[in-house]
Amino acid sequence: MLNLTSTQRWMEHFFEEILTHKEHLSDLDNPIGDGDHGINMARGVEATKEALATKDITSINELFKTIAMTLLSKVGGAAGPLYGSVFLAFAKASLDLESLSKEQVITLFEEGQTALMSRGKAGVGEKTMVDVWVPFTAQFKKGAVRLEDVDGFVEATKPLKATKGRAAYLGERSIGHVDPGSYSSGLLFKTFLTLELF
Amino acid sequence: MLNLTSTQRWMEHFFEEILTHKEHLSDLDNPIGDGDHGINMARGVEATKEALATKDITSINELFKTIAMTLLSKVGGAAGPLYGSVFLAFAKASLDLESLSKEQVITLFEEGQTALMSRGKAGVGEKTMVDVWVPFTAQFKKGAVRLEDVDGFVEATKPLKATKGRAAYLGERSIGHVDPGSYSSGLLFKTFLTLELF
Amino acid sequence: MKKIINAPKDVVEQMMNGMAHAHSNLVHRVGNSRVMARNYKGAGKVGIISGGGSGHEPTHAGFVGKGMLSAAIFGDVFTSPTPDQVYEAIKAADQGAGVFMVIKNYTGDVLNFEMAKEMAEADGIEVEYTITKDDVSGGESTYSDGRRGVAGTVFMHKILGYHAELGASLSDLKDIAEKVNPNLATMGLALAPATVPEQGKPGFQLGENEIELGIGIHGEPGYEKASLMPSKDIAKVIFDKLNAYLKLQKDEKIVVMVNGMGSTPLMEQYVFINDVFNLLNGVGVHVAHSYVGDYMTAIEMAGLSLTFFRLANETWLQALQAPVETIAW
Amino acid sequence: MKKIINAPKDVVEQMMNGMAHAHSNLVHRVGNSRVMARNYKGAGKVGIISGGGSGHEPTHAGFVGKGMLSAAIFGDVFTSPTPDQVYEAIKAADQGAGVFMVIKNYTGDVLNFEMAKEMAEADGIEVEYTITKDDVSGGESTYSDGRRGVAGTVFMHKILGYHAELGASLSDLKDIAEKVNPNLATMGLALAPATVPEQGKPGFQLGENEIELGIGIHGEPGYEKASLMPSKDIAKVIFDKLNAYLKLQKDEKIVVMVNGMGSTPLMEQYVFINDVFNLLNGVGVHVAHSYVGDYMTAIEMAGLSLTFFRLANETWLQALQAPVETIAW
Ligand SMILES: Nc1ncnc2c1ncn2[C@@H]1O[C@H](COP(=O)(O)OP(=O)(O)O)[C@@H](O)[C@H]1O
Ligand SMILES: Nc1ncnc2c1ncn2[C@@H]1O[C@H](COP(=O)(O)OP(=O)(O)O)[C@@H](O)[C@H]1O
Ligand SMILES: [Mg+2]
Ligand SMILES: [Mg+2]
Ligand SMILES: [Mg+2]
Ligand SMILES: [Mg+2]
Repeated sequence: MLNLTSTQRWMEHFFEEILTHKEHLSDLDNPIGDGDHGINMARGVEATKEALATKDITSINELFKTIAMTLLSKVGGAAGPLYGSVFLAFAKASLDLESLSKEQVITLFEEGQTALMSRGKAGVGEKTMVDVWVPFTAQFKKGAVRLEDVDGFVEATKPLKATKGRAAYLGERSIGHVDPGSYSSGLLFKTFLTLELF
Repeated sequence: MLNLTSTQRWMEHFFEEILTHKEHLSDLDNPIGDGDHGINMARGVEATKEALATKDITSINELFKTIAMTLLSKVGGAAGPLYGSVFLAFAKASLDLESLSKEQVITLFEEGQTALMSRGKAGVGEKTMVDVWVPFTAQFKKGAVRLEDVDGFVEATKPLKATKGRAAYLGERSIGHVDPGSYSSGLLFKTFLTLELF
Repeated sequence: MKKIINAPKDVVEQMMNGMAHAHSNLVHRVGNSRVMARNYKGAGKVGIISGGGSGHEPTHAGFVGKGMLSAAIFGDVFTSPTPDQVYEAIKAADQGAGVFMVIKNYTGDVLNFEMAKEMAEADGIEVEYTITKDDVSGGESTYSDGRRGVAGTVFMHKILGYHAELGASLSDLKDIAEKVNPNLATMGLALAPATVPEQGKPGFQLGENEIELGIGIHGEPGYEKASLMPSKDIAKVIFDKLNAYLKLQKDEKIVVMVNGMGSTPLMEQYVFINDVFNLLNGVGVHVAHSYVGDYMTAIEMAGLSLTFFRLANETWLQALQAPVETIAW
Repeated sequence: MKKIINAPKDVVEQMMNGMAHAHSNLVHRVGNSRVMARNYKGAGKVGIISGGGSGHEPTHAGFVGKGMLSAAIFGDVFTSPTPDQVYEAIKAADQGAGVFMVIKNYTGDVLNFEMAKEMAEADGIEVEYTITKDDVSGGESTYSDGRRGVAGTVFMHKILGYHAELGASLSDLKDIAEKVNPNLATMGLALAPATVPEQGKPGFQLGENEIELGIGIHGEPGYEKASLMPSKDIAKVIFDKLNAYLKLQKDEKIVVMVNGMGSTPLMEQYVFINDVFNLLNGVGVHVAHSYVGDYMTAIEMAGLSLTFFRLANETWLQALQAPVETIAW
């Protein structure tokens, strides 16, 4: 069961992981993008932490909505509207819920994935964060996902040739590099898994 | 006695020395100027060689005038009008003369020096080629000058603080470097001395 | 990293303030938003806005003013601006006739501008847009997002600004933009990378003798590394790419732009355009007008881009040549 | 050396041809001389000419056109032009009322322009000149040649061009120039040196964290090396030098120019001018107009210069703001 406290723990842990991996995320973005994914995400996370600190959050919905709006107005780039849309969808999926059952968390991830894909219009195999979202959500629905599985999804973006996002402009040269957005989404899922709720 | 043939030999040798030391002259100009003295002089010398090759020179005057006009139109920078004026003065000093005695060569150098100083308005000790011209001409008038003496005049510009030309803008920092124009004038005098005429 | 700045995180703020101070006769910053708007209002006319990451100066704010853009949005360096800031620009630009957005084709830009459009429409402001995709360096595009929007976008700003000033409607502008788009072709190359201040190190590495062909305007690598070659050979490589796309005809008229990427001296840009003229003369194409200089840069990247703009419509030349009141056109 | 050129020795020729091709509506090359002249004749008016070494683009040819310079001379890179070429420019500029030369204070420039004047006078063309010396970085000058002429010279071009266009005589112009000169103060600094193509290596060396204060526009070193500092501290160092010379008074009006040396992104120039505005506000000095961008460069040197121009005469602002038809003003 995911309640407000555990969701808060999840998000705090996710934020810390983003900040810890800030440089790595940018480094991943360097060879196939413009080297700013870590900077973008960290800027959003810092602002979100501030926004949350000044606010008395009383529901999961409110938590996700605050995160969504802050990321939307602070991250910019491709990641801003994508993560913004994801968290808006999370907020919608948790509206009026005090806690979420496994079924409801599955819905949460599915709604997030749908929002991501309809905002970004990327399908599977285009070397974007979609390539972590889709296998994660599917496997979570089927049963358990281990941390190593998530690492595997992230690593699996390496051989892909990008056809969406900035990396697409590199064509063949995008092959052989892990997708930075996939890495940050991986952090979202791994911090969720470490809650060990389901 | 300096006749047309020996003057030609002198000039050819001077030109070769400039081309040989092209890089060194620019290197000297680097720390205290704009690093182009070798390039400027070499450009002038190449053009002069070409001009002389296509012309049937029949007098010392004509030789110096051709050199003067070519340097004037090809060298640019400070060195162009200065050497141009010097060779114009040489031309004037050798007008109607088939050969020059030691007395006449002294006049030649004195006229060159006067032209140089009235064009550039520099006196002794300002760290310009004047600091080689003045001691050379004076000592040549008094008797013999050795190659090492010329080297000494050139070296003696090193401790001077420049107050004329581009190096003046460096103030104290111009101290400790040989003046490039002094070095090229040194080549003019040394190639003259190697003729061993007087 | 050697830059004349105070702190990396303050660069965009302080640059905006410097620009607003320096050109207070033409533009002003909207509150403390990331929007620079023109002083001239253009009441009743469609507002044109453009924006993207910072670091492309004089793009975008340099083209804000009467006859060109109504407002420009400054994202963080090389990062698309956020929807709320784009929305601020929409509000600043709206004079009752709606707002037209010029978006360069980058996922982030498209997503953020689209979200801003949704926000504005919810407030009853009509918004239309065009997406420029003039970078033909990739040849036939194999990726579904299509080509990048680069320096040719500046011509789009100018032509739309001209028509908006004459009173064109949102749908007129959409029409014009769609006609202009396929006639723009650009390709760039880099001799040295750019450094995003907050990143502190260059976006890619190049050897002493290497150049990067087909670069965009964000310090992202191009499609291929090559050895440094003479200007005329570079001109030929780019000319061929542009021509493969435009299929230039003998005796037709084009407009040419050589755009410095930030640290390319005009000396090189003029040597290069000389080679471009030689190639164009060779195929009998006439240059109706040319532009040389830094129009859309990638901070201090060394290199340049070449844009050919086919004058498929007679009014376009007039639209380009009409006077404007901006910082940088 | 990584440059978009064909051969170092052809750079000036090809740059001139590129410029003449690209801006054939405004300027033309005079035969195959090193002179770029404006298409507009200005019959009966005094011609204004300027020139110097190449490598300062857009100076000088970028300022050739109606309302500014009549012709510009291109020396070799960073090398004063030769008297015969200056004389060509004098002939091209003369429209019967004589020719006024703007010379930046460098020994080579002064000597070559003076010889050209002698040549022109022998042919019956009246010639006057002014020598700009706006570089106050050296403080009280200890060298007999006086201060260098640098970016402030661009204002001299504009003001003289304005008055020449209105019909000022040679001696009027000489008067104006002598009044303008003491009101110009400039100082520059470099973060990275420039490379003259024919030389192939940089004019000086700077450590990872070093800057050069008081540089000129020829890649010559400045008066002092210093450690890299924040923009606001650099602004203060330069501000103090300019102020020591100009002794600015509360409530007086000046014009400001931040001039990029060639590879300095506008981003840095605007951050810097923001700091300059803060300092000027602090002492209550008003900025009547400001200019930001690459006006007088040193090829691809990184760095900038700051010029304050005291508006001691009311017409000067108007002279600066009057429209011209040039490539780069
Ligand atoms: N259309 C898309 N759909 C889903 N994810 C995308 C899309 N485009 C880009 N991304 C993700 O965004 C990441 C890049 O984010 P970031 O670097 O912050 O933005 P930008 O590319 O604007 O610099 C990519 O690694 C990729 O995972
Ligand atoms: N006023 C002057 N009188 C005499 N010689 C001078 C004067 N100014 C400069 N010089 C000489 O010219 C030399 C520099 O020549 P060069 O580098 O070719 O020209 P520039 O200084 O214009 O680049 C100096 O080394 C100095 O000897
Ligand atoms: Mg990125
Ligand atoms: Mg020199
Ligand atoms: Mg980005
Ligand atoms: Mg020189």
